[in-house]
Amino acid sequence: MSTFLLATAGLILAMVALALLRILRGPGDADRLMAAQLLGTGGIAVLLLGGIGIGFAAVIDVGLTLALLAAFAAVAFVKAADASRVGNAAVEDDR
Amino acid sequence: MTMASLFDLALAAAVLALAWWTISTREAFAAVIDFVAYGLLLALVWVRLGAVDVALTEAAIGGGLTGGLLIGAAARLRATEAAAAAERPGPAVRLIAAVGSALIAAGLVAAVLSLPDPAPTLAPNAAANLAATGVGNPVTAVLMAFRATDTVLEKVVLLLALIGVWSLAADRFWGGRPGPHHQADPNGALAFLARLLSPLGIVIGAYVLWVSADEPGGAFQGGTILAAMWLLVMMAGLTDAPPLRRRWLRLLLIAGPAIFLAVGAAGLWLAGAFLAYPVAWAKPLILLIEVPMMLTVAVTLGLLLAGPPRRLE
Amino acid sequence: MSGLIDLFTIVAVSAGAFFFLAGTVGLLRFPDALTRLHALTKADNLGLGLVVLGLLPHAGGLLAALKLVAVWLLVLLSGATISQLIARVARREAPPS
Amino acid sequence: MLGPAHIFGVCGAALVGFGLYGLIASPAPLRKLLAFNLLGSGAFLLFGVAARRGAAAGFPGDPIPQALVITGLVVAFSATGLAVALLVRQFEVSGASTLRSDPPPPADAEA
Repeated sequence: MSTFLLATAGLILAMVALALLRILRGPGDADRLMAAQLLGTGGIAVLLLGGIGIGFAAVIDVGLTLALLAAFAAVAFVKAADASRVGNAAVEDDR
Repeated sequence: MTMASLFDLALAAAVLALAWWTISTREAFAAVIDFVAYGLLLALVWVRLGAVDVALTEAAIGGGLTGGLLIGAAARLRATEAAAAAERPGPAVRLIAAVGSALIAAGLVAAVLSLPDPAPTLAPNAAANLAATGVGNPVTAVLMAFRATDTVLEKVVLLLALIGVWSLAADRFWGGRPGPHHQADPNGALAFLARLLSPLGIVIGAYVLWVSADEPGGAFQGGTILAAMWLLVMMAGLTDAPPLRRRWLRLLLIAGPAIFLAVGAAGLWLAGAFLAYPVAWAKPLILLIEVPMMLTVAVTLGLLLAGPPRRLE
Repeated sequence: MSGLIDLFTIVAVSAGAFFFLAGTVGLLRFPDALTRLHALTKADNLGLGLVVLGLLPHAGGLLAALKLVAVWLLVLLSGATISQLIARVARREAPPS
Repeated sequence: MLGPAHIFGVCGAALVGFGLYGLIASPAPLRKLLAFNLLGSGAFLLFGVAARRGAAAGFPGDPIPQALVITGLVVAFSATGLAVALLVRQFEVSGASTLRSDPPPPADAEA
């Protein structure tokens, strides 16, 4: 089972790394933010698969931390992308 | 070649690719996103190296707070990037830099591959003295007991960095509020996320501190999560950064190191050495240090990211 | 019995990996930002969800299993909100005609 | 035997090389800061490899270098925070984001 979990982890890692090509191609900030978001989710999946695959149940706590901090980083990215386009750090959150 | 080795090779390749993209990407904004992705994968590497405590710290710092810190700067400096790129060193300098860096890396590779076998280790000593600390996680025991001096000094460094950041404020803003005042729709998506996520984050932060006695975790990691939640609530416009002259704020900032130092000084006459704990009291004392430390870390990190004061009330 | 559990894990985790594959393909191939965002959310919600589901029997206890589910719920919550914020950035960059 | 200690040891050494190159070759201080963080994480990885090889007494790694790395990460983050504040302040004061000692007057700056 450990072999299967590690193999799947490697597979997801490879696919997520491929998605990172999106960051390089752009064209807009939205695409870069999406790639970061996919990486956060995929990274957690790889972490859980790889950690539980080798018997470290403690990685679940790392997964919790990553989920929270990835959300924080993503919000900071969106805010920064807004700010740098509009040229004002405090952007109105229009809906 | 086992599946584990194949996975490690793939992981190392991904880490190196991200590191290279971080350096070579043209736009700083994209480079910062690359760097955050890199931090995420590095957390995975630490798990593979059997260091879940470090993985937790890397996930909190590399994956989250550093990204939040750098992306703000990248956004502010965006307009100057074209001018900065024009100052790129010529091909000759870059070639010399590449050759020199490659030589140093090659030297390190040679050093890593020729490490003595069996490797020197202090793990048996740590295991033998673990019982005296009352905690079950050896990394927590090292941080809070065996090498507690490092941990005190680390917190002082954190505080000094914050003072350094504050000292960059314009004179008229001294003691004012840091960062921009974020205005967001109080009924919008971001406010919704901040309202729902931050209480959960506080619970998880406290949990990460609590389990650190026997499992990977710690006051710093817990404090990082709390800081991220505080900043999230600020970015959602639900609360404003406090003016830096507030007494309670200053008190919180020094509470952690002050209590740590007080307990350390008490060790001089209770146990015969600075930062020594009487064996029966080791675990309660470590908790007494860690709980205020987590709050101090949270406030310090949050203000470090918020930056120098830039407005009065 | 353990064979059955392993089969369950293999099926669920493979299905999760498939959704990550779908998300990546969509991110690389779809023509505009909003459709790419649509593809991404599938990887977020279903990919990680199925991986977590498959790992539940191997987490080693009820508390660990609950924490695994909590990881997924946190990602669901933040993913849904952040997708909306990203969509707003996309609209600002390329306003719908 | 190709264990994680070997693979990530080489990886850490290469990261130090990458970071060093980026530190020299990038003109913008923000990029230098990123490169410096790469360099630091490479050095931390080398510590982690030493810790992994010191696995004994039932621990997956030697806890002393692991604790040192945690302390190192905190200090590296403090330094990064201070550096970012300095960078932003320099930009606010001079309008430039590079370290040239003879900044051209704003009128002559490249568009």
